[in-house]
Amino acid sequence: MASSKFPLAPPEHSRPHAPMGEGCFLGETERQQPLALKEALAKIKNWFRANSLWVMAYGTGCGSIELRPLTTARFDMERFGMAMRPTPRQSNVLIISGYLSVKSLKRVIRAYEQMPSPKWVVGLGSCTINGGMYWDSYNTINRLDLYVPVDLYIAGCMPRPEALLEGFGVLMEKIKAGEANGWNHYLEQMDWYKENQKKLITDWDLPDYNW
Amino acid sequence: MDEIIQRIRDNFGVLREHRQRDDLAEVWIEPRHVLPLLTWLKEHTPFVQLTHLSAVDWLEDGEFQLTYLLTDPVGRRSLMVAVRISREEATAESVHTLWAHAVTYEQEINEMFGIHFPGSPRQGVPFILEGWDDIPPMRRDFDTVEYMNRHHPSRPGREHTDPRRYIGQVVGEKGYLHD
Amino acid sequence: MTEQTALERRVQLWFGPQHPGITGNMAVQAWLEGDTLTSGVTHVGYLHRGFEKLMERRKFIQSFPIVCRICVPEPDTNEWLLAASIEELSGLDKEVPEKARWIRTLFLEMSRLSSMLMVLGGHVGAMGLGTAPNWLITLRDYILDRFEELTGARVYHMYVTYGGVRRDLPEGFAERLEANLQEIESKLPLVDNVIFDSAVFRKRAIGVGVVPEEWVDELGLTGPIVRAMGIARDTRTDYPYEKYGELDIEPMTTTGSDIFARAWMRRLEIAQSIDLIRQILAKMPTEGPYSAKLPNMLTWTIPAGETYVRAEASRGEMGYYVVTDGSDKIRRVHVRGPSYVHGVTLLERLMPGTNIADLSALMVSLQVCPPEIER
Amino acid sequence: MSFPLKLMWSVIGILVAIAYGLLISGIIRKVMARIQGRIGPPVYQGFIDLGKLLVLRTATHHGVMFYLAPIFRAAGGIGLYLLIPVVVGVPALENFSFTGDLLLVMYFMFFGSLGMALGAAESGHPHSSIGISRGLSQMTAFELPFALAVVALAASAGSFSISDIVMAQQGGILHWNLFTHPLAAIAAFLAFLGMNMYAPFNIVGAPQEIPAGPPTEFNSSFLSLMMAGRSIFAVAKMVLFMDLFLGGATNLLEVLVKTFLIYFWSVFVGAVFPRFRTEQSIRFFLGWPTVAGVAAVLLVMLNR
Repeated sequence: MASSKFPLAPPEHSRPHAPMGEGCFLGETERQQPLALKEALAKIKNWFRANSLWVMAYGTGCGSIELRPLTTARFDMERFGMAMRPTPRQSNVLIISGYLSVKSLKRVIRAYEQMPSPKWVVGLGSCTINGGMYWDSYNTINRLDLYVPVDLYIAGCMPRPEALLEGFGVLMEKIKAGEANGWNHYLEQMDWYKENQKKLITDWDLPDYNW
Repeated sequence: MDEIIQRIRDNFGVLREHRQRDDLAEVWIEPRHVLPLLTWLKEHTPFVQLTHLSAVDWLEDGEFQLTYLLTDPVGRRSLMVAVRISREEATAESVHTLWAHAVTYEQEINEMFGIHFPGSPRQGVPFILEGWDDIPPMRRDFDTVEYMNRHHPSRPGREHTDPRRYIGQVVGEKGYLHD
Repeated sequence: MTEQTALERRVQLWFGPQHPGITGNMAVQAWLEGDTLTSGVTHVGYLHRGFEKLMERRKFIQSFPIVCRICVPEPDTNEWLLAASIEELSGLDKEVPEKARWIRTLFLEMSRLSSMLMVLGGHVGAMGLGTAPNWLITLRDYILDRFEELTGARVYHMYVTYGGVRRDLPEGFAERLEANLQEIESKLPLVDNVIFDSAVFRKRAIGVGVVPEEWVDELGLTGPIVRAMGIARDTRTDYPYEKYGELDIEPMTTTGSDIFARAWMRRLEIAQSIDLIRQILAKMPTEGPYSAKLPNMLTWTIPAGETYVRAEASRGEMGYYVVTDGSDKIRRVHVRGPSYVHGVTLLERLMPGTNIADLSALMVSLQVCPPEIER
Repeated sequence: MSFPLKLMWSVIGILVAIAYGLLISGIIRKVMARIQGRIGPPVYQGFIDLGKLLVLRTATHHGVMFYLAPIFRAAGGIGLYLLIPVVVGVPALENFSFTGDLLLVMYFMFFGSLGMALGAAESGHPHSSIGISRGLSQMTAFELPFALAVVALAASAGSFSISDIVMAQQGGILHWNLFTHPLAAIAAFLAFLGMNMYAPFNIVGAPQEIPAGPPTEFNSSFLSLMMAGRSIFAVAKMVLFMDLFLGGATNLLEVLVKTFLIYFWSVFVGAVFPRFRTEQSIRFFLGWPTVAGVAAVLLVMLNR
């Protein structure tokens, strides 16, 4: 089953990190500050980030159906400061709501790279974890985390709105604790992710990184 | 219904026919009769709507079957016109001049089965797949599991429960799923 | 201005694949001149899962979880169509008990109601009013509650099986459903007030997106689009399936064939649906089996044959063309969704001359559901 | 009051206005949510959003004008605010009001949007360009009834100074221009609906047509500056309308109450209407509001 072409476990973080998930330092010089001050600042920043999640929902069929009750009167996610943004430039959370076909994956990578960091990816449904009931389909990917770093999976088919709310609560906690570091991983292991992406998408016509 | 089929039999020749329901019949005809028959049905009989067009791959016989489902919306009945074409040539006449939406059906069949419809406007234009480099996926000899293993690796630890393992075992008390 | 400069003045604009105004995950590539679309092409394939291929390698019973994913807002029509076509080919359809047929009819009508509540909100949602969709989606959620009680799932129910349904109606289900219907009915006047009495909605919807009558036969249009032209065509009355033949049902029609006519059509059908559910609850037998005796599903084979079964979804006529070859798997299934025509050929035909602001309202009123285009 | 002292008060005023603008936008979201049957975000959500945008790590830009656009936007708002007396008679809150300030105010209302247009156009996103062309054409349309209403008020007060217009309305609620010049008030308050970009006139950022509109490409700190500029712009507009039609204010509490009422006029309209098309919106403003404005001017001329 496991073809040798794919390193199945993503490599671990390799660079030193600022405290509280403030990010890795790629070419930037680290500012000389006392550690305690850095941590305090990072805590404040993370609180702001966690309490104002702007969501870009890549609604692939199934998932968007439960996102609509989530945004409207009955479950209302706006009370937690979450809002839907239509453009990747202004969003922090990318919701992949279900299976991705190869054609969609290309668009998702593009949208993901256009988002300003820190950014987080939430995979909804069993199909993002392991293909779900489409495990043997020729057109849907089985593992989302080979192509974009996923910070949180919410299992189910489809996960109920309550599960989604609970999941976002967990994501907020992770952000506050500085543990949601997928975007750092993507920057560090860019070569690994790009290799996987290019292996799958045969007609690759994107720039290497979409600013 | 019988009268229409009788007239098709007289004018075009029917290889095989089958009455599925009171309001649904199916006739198999020769490939050269497809366009004349469909034109005649559309222009001179109440079967004016093309409800769908689909293909079936009969790999054992080396043939594709194209099924045109025509509907008479006033008389509330349907007629399936089926035609077998050779799998090697895989070419059929386009009916997009009769029904505009046949273009989409023919585009999809072209992509999914590799059947060519000369003259249809969007032949060869990708409809669903993007960057596809294998044989058309809806053909029976395309193995989706093998393709999946090549392109979409699974997470380690996944278990497959093949129903074949349970065949022969008694499910429920009397062998029924619902007791 | 010469032709060349006219072409140069056109702006190419992509709606989608992820765009709040597009109904689902598809893309419309449009060319604009000023605010008017000169032409457009529909692009699908973002949701392709290869259902038809997957069903060719699954047993009959294993196909149920697959088919209900074909149309997300209204999955139940697909379940029923698969069950009905396989029953017809295997001869099992004569053994389906009376009560199962009534439950199936109730189930189908509830799913139509929930789907139409959502799309009615979409009509004004596409024009920038968030209030009515918020109310209507909440009303839809009450129906989902009943689905959950009946089947255990909110969205994908997998409730219909060969030979009947999976479970009996729970105790007191009819009363709770009736309470939900009353709740919906009490809110509908408010919704009417916001949608149909609104001068802005009337101004934007009347006379926009008119589908000419000649296209009905040319393109094989079905469902609310045809009924909004004043032609009474409804699969439920034309080809009565399950217990629709025993219900007091008339196809609803409106005239005008524009966005307003189609929105008003949905409003009338919501009322009709509520009425039908009440009729079903009144006429349904309380006793009796809810499923026929089934053979062992793991070894079940059915004779070779071909059939086409149709049902009325909230978008139009949905049909399954099923071919079997005597084995324990489906040889070929072709899902004929109404959006296949409405979302590609009809939409592309309607686009030239449409204002860019009306595109999303137009797509909602055609009720384009991308997953059933590409499956 | 000396100039430095006055400057200091004005800077404080600007900061307070930004905070008030953010707060009022939070209240609006809450009220909208309640109408829709939701709970809605906390009222201080605007501050969190602003703070979050400031602490994002990356910001993508597309050129010089892209940098300048939020600055223009904020400058338009601040300039507008600095020219309008918040409380007439209290020097600390009079800002830099002077004789003839109303003309400059009219100019500044355009300024921010024009700068925004230049910047958004450089981002190169088609939604931005379409949004700009929609916004500018709608602005041209609603400026007409608004300008006519202002002319009517100025003619009746005999001055282009906002302070003078406020002074002319003193002496009880019935002396307010809202009641003495009802036609001008109708024209201006209908134009106000257009200025605030709530439904049915939210054609610029129409989410279902051109999502996010002109700011489509703006992100992190650019967007935060834009948000701040927008909130001060909103406050300045509310204060202007209070001065022009509701008889100004004598203390800050009165300012709060009156501006709140003015703003919520557009929110309640926005909660229950779908959106116009661009040409329908323009036609609306050039219709009855303009007629009312012309009639108001004529009435004032006849009464002199």
